[in-house]
Amino acid sequence: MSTETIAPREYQIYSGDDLRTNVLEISMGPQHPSTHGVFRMDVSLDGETVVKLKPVFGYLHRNHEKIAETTSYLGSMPYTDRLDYFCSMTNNWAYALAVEKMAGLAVPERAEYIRVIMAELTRLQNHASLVGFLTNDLGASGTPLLYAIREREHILDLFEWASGARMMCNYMRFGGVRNDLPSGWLAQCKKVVDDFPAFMDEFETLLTGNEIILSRCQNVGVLPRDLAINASITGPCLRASGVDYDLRKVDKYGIYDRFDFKVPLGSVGDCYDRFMIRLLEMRESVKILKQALATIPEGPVNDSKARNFRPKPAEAYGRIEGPKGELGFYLVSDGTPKPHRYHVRPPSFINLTVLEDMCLGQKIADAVIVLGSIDIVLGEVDR
Amino acid sequence: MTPINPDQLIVQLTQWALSFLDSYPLVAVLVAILLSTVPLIAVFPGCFAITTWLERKGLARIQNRIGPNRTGPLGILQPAADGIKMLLKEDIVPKTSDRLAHFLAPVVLMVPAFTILSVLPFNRNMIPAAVDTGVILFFALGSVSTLAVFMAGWSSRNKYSLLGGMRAIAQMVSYELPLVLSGVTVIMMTGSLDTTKIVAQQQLSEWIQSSNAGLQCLGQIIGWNVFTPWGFAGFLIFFVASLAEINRCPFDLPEADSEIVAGHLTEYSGFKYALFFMSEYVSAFAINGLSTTLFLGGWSGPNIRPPWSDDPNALLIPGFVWFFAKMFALMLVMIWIRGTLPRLRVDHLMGFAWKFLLPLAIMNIFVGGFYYYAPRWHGIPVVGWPIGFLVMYLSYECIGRLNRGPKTAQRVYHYAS
Amino acid sequence: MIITFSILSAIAVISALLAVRLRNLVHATLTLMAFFVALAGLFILLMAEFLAAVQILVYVGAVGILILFAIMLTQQVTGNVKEHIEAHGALWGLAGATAVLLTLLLPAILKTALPLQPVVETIDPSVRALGLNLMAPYTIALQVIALLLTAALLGAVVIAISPEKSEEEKKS
Amino acid sequence: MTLLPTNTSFAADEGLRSELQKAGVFVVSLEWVYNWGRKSSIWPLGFGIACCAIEMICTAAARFDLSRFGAEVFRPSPRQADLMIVAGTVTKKMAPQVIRLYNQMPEPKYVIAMGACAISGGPFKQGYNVLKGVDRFIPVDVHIPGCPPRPEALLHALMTLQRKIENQRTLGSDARRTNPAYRGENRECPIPEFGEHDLVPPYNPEVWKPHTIVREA
Repeated sequence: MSTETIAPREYQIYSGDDLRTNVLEISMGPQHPSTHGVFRMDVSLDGETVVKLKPVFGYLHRNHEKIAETTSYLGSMPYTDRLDYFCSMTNNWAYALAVEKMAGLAVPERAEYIRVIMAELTRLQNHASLVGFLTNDLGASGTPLLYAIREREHILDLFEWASGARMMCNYMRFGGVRNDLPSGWLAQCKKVVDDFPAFMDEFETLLTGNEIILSRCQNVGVLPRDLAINASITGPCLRASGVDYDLRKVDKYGIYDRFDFKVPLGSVGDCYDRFMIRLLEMRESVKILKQALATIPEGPVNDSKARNFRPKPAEAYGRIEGPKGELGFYLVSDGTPKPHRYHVRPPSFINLTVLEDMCLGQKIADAVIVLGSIDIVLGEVDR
Repeated sequence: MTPINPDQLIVQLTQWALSFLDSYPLVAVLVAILLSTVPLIAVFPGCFAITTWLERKGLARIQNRIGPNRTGPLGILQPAADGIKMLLKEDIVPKTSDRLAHFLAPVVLMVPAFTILSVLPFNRNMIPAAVDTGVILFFALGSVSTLAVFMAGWSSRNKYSLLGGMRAIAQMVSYELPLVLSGVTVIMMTGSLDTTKIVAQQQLSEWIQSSNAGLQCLGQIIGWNVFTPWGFAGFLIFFVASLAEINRCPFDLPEADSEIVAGHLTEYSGFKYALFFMSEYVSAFAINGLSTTLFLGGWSGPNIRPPWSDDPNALLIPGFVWFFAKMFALMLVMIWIRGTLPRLRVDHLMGFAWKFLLPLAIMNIFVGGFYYYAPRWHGIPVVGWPIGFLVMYLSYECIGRLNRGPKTAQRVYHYAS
Repeated sequence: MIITFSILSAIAVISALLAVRLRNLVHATLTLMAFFVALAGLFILLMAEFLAAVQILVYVGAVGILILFAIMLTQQVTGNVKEHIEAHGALWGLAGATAVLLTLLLPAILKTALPLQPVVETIDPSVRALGLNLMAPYTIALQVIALLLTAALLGAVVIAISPEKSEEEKKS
Repeated sequence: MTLLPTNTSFAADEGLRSELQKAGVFVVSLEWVYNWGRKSSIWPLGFGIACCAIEMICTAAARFDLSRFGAEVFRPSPRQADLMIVAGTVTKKMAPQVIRLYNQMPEPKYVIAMGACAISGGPFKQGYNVLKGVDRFIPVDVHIPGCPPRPEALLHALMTLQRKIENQRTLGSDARRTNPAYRGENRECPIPEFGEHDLVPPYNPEVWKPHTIVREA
């Protein structure tokens, strides 16, 4: 480090027609209490109002895609866990889906059900913790977050029981899942799912009618419908802007066409809509889970032939509706055991692109909650 | 020898001790000063320690956790551990900071915080500085804390600190107005700025001096200002404004950790940070003590005369027990609020002060005046009470509605077909 | 008493001088506030607690903070060290100022009998008396001041509002 | 019961101490009090990098409850923190900021490297942008293996750190020799910059030395 003293910064007025103050440039992050990881926002402030916002990425660039191109297909499965580290199950599924599409593998019935159950459990815990983090950004001393995490622990226990790991499950395989559910798992899962609405009632009573949350979230960070479509926003952020687009309905991947559930839509596209859409989606997930748990058949859970294999030269794009949006894997095979090209379409990275549009003209405190309402996970943004 | 009066035990002891020094007036004055200031400096840091423990335990309880439990029974020694650690921490002064202001800021915050405690009557005849203008002295010295926060924010040469300092000035100056105005109602009704007189006004002396124990108890409670319409509204306004004045949640914008890291405290470490921390809590005690004095009857509480005493003013339970009980009750409410509410935004915060609290406080002054002059039936405010209450309620509704606007509302969500 | 008086007046004089001499505007303001506080201490010595409280409330709590706010908007907080105002004839100025001050104070000094006698309480220093005085003989003066302050407040509001309006006009 | 602060040599006399204890007098050295305070109030820096940060939050939450150890006060500013939990993959872009944060913390300060990535780069070790262990640049007190380590592991690491603090010397000339926080020298770690291939310097020679592989002739 240089030892010379740095001159104190001078605050300047550039005189125009009327009195103007200098903009204050702040680098929020990569270590900041509310940037959800190592994200950085270079913010220019006029007083407290955001006049410019530049997102800076790459602080968690872990070479995921490059590593995957030097590993066998199955070898990348654990790495997908660490993309969006809240939702390892859905990441697994998206990757498995892409490989299955490329290799033409079929998935047994029971495995499809297990996948749906795991994905919806993932959605529940992701949305619950997101709402917790959002209120944390609003300054709620962590109380809703800790309530959400208390509930999340029940779901993590289920994951651990089935796969052996709390967070990095590495549970799905090409053509199924790694192992069958342990005995007693389904009963416990049923119990967790049945208890979940009580938690949600508590959560909604505490949060949705709170005057401070209403006044701070409503009409803040509005994402217009057109912009949301043009910027290829997906997931709850898109549906909060009033666009009816849910891959579970559009693609009907897996066996989602067998379940009865609805897609909640927002009208304004502000932080409050994004927050409410997630709460409503959790209710729908519980509905799906109840149906799936009631109708899950017996049978094999994976295709034992599909372990290490060489797909024919082909390309495939598998996508699912992850909790954060459309998560897609694009694979190009050249006939070797390793993919020639491996690309991830991360929902939170693409959703981040509209951050500046949503934050301009808002207060600095709003920028924080707008970021929180987008729901980013840096592992996925930077890969 | 006067009979022992449990209520006045400490006062009597002090007088007894001072009686030995009658022949040395200068020494007596010095000893008297020490006897009234040293307890303040000893008791309130202790209260601060208990409160930090209560806060951590209370927040833990709210969040379904256990809270500190490794340091002594129930973790009661946790504040001691924190204190020892803070003392041992390195003290960092940033290279480009303004060293003098950086050093002085915690001192400037701490000195008035302790000084304003001296105008609070903790018990009958137990007030460290019995001044004629207690309330206004309190507000005057309390306003100095704004300066300290600004000094901390500016001298750190950190942008987050600067933002925190700017926020603090705007917030504290704005909330001083509703705070003082809601206090003005009480001053107006009492006709005095003297805190002891304000407490005495809230006690029905005839009832207390009667021989019926029930009446004695009731006489200590029924006269509290909080039971009048202007007192109730004033207490609520005062409490909310005091939350903002001492930067407590949900008005903790100057140190909003999710937005501007730690605001004006960002660059403070070690013992200076501990001083800041302590001063903030002592200010919280002081302002809760004042709201206890102004609205909650100060040191009066359900109390009876000791059977052996014939002094009509003697009481069984020392008054400071009630005083501290009320003060800690208000602190607990503050902790509860901290565990429950999210933070306001800057513009909402200013709007709340100027558009809601201030008109309501001014309205409260008018209601107080009306209450004072409204006809009474056998001394009972049969006209003033209901009409005053109605007026305050209506103005609360009207001003609230005018402020709310059409923007925030519960929404209805639709599902895609 | 005399010791306290000496300490307080020394603080007052030194901080006042520093407030004028310091190049750093914020430091100057802070010393100015120290001066105000010392002055409040002197008022307390004169048994005028109310005046002391008002001195702190108004000057430290309001005026000083206002000055700090204004300084935040200025260009150079630290001041330009190179551009000292050349103190030509500083001594003459000092002499002139002292002469004027002495001329003004001379009658008072001459009238005072030395050594000083303890002042007998001839006035009622209570707040009640102050309030009654303000309300009875000086009502009109109070009202005029209130009117002036209201006008100032409205003026401030107008100044604060106008730039935003012009911005909106530009947009439309 | 009386608590008597004494000098260290007296306190070190175990025999005398136990004799006194039988008599109902508990002798406590000043050093013990210091260390007890420091170990009972470890405030971590609220700083998460990647996956492990989520487990760190879980540790602070209701089920595992870090606050039992008095360590739930996650400070947003490094100036008030005692412990930096490096929870996640440190990339080469992030490493300078991590080291800067470490430098900003006041002494005595501690570091827990949480998870395989912070220890060695973990599963991402072969990546071109991943730092192969944060202990190359800053002194790490406790390593927690796991990907990510369970909350129990973090609690165990905290207790290990408490044990370490307990045995540290804070008084006398011994402290200067053995306790890095009291050495009196500038413990600031040099902040690396991006070089042509790697960070420059690639490691901090004061805290880490590359392993030398001895090959048989």
